[in-house]
Amino acid sequence: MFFKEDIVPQGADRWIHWLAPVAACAPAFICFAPVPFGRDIVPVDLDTGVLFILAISGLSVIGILMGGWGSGNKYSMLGGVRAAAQLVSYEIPRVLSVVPILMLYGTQNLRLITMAQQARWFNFFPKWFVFYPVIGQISFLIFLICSVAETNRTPFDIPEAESELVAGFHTEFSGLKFAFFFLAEYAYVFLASAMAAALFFGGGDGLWVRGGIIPSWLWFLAKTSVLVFVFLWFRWTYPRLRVDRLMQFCWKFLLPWSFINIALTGAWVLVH
Amino acid sequence: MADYAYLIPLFPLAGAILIFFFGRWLPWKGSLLGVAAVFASMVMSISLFHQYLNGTLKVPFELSWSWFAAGIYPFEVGVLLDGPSLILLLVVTVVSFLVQFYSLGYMRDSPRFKRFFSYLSFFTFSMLGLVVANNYLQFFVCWEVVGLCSYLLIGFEFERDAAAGAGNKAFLTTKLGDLGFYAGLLLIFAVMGTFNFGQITTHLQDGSVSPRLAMIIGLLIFCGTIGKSAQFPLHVWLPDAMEGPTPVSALIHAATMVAAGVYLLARAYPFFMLAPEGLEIVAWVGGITAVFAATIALTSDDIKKILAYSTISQLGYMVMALGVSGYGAGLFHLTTHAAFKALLFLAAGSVIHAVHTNDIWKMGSLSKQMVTTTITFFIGAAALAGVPGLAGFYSKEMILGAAYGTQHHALFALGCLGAFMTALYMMRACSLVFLGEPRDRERFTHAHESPWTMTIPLMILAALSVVAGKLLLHNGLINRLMEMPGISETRESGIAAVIATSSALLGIILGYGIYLARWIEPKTLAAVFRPAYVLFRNKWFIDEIYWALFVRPIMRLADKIASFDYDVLDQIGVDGFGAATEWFSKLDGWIDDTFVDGFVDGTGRFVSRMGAMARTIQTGLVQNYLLIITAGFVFLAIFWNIF
Amino acid sequence: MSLIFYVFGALLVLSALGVVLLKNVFHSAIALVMALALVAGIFVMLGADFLGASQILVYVGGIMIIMLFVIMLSQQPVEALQRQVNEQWLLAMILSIAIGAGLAEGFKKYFAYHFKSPGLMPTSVSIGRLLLGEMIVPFEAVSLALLAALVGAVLFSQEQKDK
Amino acid sequence: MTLYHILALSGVVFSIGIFGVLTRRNILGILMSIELMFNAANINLVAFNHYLHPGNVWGQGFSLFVITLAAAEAVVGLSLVLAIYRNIKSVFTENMNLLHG
Repeated sequence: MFFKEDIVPQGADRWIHWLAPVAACAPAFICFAPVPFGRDIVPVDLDTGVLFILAISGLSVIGILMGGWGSGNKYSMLGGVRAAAQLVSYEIPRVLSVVPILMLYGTQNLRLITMAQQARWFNFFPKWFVFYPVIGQISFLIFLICSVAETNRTPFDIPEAESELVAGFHTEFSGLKFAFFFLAEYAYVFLASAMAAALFFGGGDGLWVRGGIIPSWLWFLAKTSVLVFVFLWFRWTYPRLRVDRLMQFCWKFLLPWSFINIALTGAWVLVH
Repeated sequence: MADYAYLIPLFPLAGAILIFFFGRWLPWKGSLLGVAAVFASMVMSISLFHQYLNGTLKVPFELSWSWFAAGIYPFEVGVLLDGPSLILLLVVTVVSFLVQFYSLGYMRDSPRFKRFFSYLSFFTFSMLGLVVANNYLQFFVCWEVVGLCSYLLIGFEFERDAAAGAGNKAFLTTKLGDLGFYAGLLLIFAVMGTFNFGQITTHLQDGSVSPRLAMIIGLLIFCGTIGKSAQFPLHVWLPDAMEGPTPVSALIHAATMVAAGVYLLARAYPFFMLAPEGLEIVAWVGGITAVFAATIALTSDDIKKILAYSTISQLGYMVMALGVSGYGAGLFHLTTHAAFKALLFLAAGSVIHAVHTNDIWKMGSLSKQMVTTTITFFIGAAALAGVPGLAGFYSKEMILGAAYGTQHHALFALGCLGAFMTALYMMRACSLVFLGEPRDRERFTHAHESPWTMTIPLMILAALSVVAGKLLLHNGLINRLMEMPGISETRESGIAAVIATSSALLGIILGYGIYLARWIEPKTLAAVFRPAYVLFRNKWFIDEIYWALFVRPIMRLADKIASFDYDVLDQIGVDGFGAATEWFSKLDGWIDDTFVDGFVDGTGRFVSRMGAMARTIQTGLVQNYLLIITAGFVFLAIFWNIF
Repeated sequence: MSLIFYVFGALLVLSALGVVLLKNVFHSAIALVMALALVAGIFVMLGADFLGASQILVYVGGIMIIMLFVIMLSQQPVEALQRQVNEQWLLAMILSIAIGAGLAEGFKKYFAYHFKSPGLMPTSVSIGRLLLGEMIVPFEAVSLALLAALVGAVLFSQEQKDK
Repeated sequence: MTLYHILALSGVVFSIGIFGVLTRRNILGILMSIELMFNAANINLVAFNHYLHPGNVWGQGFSLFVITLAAAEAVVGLSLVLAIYRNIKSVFTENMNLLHG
């Protein structure tokens, strides 16, 4: 891929065409800064960690729109618009699905959130957020679904469906630029899994294996890998959704339920 | 028990939400849920009242939570249980429960059955929230929500233009009154910095508020009452509100919401205690409304409109009672009125359900077909008319006694006149609807008694209409409930009672004479008193007056502004100028053709050149305008700094 | 820290100039994205970390995306080649320079002496308390305004069916 | 990095924004310039907050409101632009002159 020819279409907006893959890819890596890879292994211990990740990962949409515009091609542009519409829409329930966690633990710092999940219920059962009755599961499901949609993967990959749209916004990209787009996509898959592991599965918290035989970073990576596997699993299992169904699903199902979930969490916090 | 009093409004709220969102999947579209919720509230209210009676509940009892804080001012939500709120809780929950039960049968065929029950529960919630409020802010919020529910329910059958229009009219008219209320609230907060009833009373008693200010605030709050309780001159919405389904009329526009205005007045009483002059105004508004509405009811043909005007009239009585320091009497009448007026409306609904018309001239002799409805309606009518022994008798007599006892003889006379007319129009309605000959054969034969879900509430309400007055007077209960420091108990006055009762009886006898025994034909009577008849018949032309006074001038003003161009600019400026020029040229044409031509041309060219210059300013481009604004700003800034 | 600020400031001025001067609207939108991100950076430097993240989340992740959308949907190819600045540019330039100079002068008058920069503190918690405490009324008002904007946007962007 | 430098920066950005508003022919350009002006104001709010009132976060709270209302403004403005574009097929302000006298 490195040595393939870099083709720039004739009608393209050169600057934008050149910048697009960078703009799509760079935020994906910045986002890893506040992720707690292990008990004390946090690259940057940001106080606004969760918000930071959610904000920065939103920047990639700009890259996609730039890709759609820069190709100077009507179909690429439509693909870009579609992809961006989908990403922006799914961003909202995704953010809202994280809100219960912030409400419960009262912090946006990812390290503190993972720390708070290290307790045990009845001295036995891990007190991860995903195991909180009802709210944890709803939150996690919404987060998972939205993350799949955010990374433009099946069953939500209609904006870049290879067999139907000739790959949408990145049709006109080749060689290293194309590689960058894909790098961004997989980086986001990994990021989403890492976030889910940190937010819902206690980060580097081990399961009943005492004494630190298995280091926390290994736990974290194991959880992340399992979640990455789930992402791939989705891809193998489900067919594509039609584009209007996809938007309806987001606005009419995920969004109301995430609001209900926030209300439930509020009640839970009030009671405790 | 009292610690959980906040649950009373919350039950219907939960019911409303559940019905609205999940009613589709519940049996009976969730309506039973609403009935159950309000039943729970009713049980709680009754047991609270019981606790009050056997002395375990000490009033006033107050619970309060912090709602939010704006700056240094904390705002609270709370529950205040005292005499008025306890009795109002009883009224609202009982009537609401019975009406919801009744609606199970009445609304069965409605396509929006679920929504109806959801709104009804929501209304009950907000009304109860208003009743238990311990501060003006909560009161106001609930007050507005109640208004919203009223709007939604009046326009419930929004396919009909009349219903939709009536909803708008009700909403806008009451909002006019609410403006005053709102201004009053702002004043209260500006002066005292709190909304809490108790704290406000303390502030008023320690003399930190001047009587004049107290009167202004009191009268502003009274504006809210005028709007919500349909007092003259803002009464026009209530008759139109009868476009809503009949249970709604019974619950909202007879028993509870319109009574909220009276309740508000009772809550604002501490203000009037400081300024008795304000009470005079209140009393006269009430007295005038009482008689005025009764005259219209005398000539109305629509059974629901008769009841609506009767409601306005009775609300006038309550307001008058409060105005003549009959604090207990007003709230007493509110209670009894809720029972028998809800009964009358529900019975009327039962009749309408049977004959599918509102016109009393198309009914007649229905007692043969609908026994239960007839009996209950008669009981309600007798109670309203003030037949001795029934609920309305005691309360009305108490009001008139209060008016008499405080030397308001003119108001007492108005009240007796009203009582006379009340008896007359109720007798008229009873005779024309239930007795005499059937005037519309077809409707008569199709009429049938309503299902049991509708008749049972009627019977319960009838029983209440009979006993409510006696029960509340038992051991002076009503006076104990309505204790208010500074107001002496109303003394019984033999003469007043006799006059009041005899005027009511006179009305009944006269009604019997005209409409049943036919001593004189109603038509002849109308011909004899023609001017009065026309006046009453057309509702004193109030709607027309408002139309002519407010609506049309505004529309005309709009027209004027719109046609300013045509009428003034074009005709005077252009046409007039042209005409003048033409006349001038004709006059002078024969003297010097060339000179005049040149002059006219020159004038025309001058005008058009001026126009063209003026036009260039109006480029229609936003950025031009913006540039000039900015330039002006910079100029001003420089100017400011130099000088 | 200081150096970063001056670099950011220079970049911010450059990209702001890009916003108003670039010929292609899409390019100026990208310049605006950059400017907004730089402003977020300046926020963070001024100890407003929560605000910086919100700036990126709302402005860049929300407003600018919609802006780019509309640009993509409303571009006439011909218009991109036309002049982007109208005839009143000279006057406008004079005015804006006057305003800029006036602002700088005014600031210099009152704030030129050195203020000590306090340390940076995390602000999320205090902002949360502020918004739901003392600022509750404006907060609710803003939510109402957002709702109105939502309804208005839906109304305006609807295809008119009756035509 | 002193308070004055930050304020000067925001002043420059603000006047650039004004220039854009006054001169861009494209209505989207005008909207973008307005966003620039908002941001200049926000920088001021935050800077004053940071230097003059380090104990509280009122300035930041205000900035949050500005951001929120800017979002509302942008959404309504852009939907208006789309509606206009549908009617006159142009986004240039000279073509939107229905108020021309």
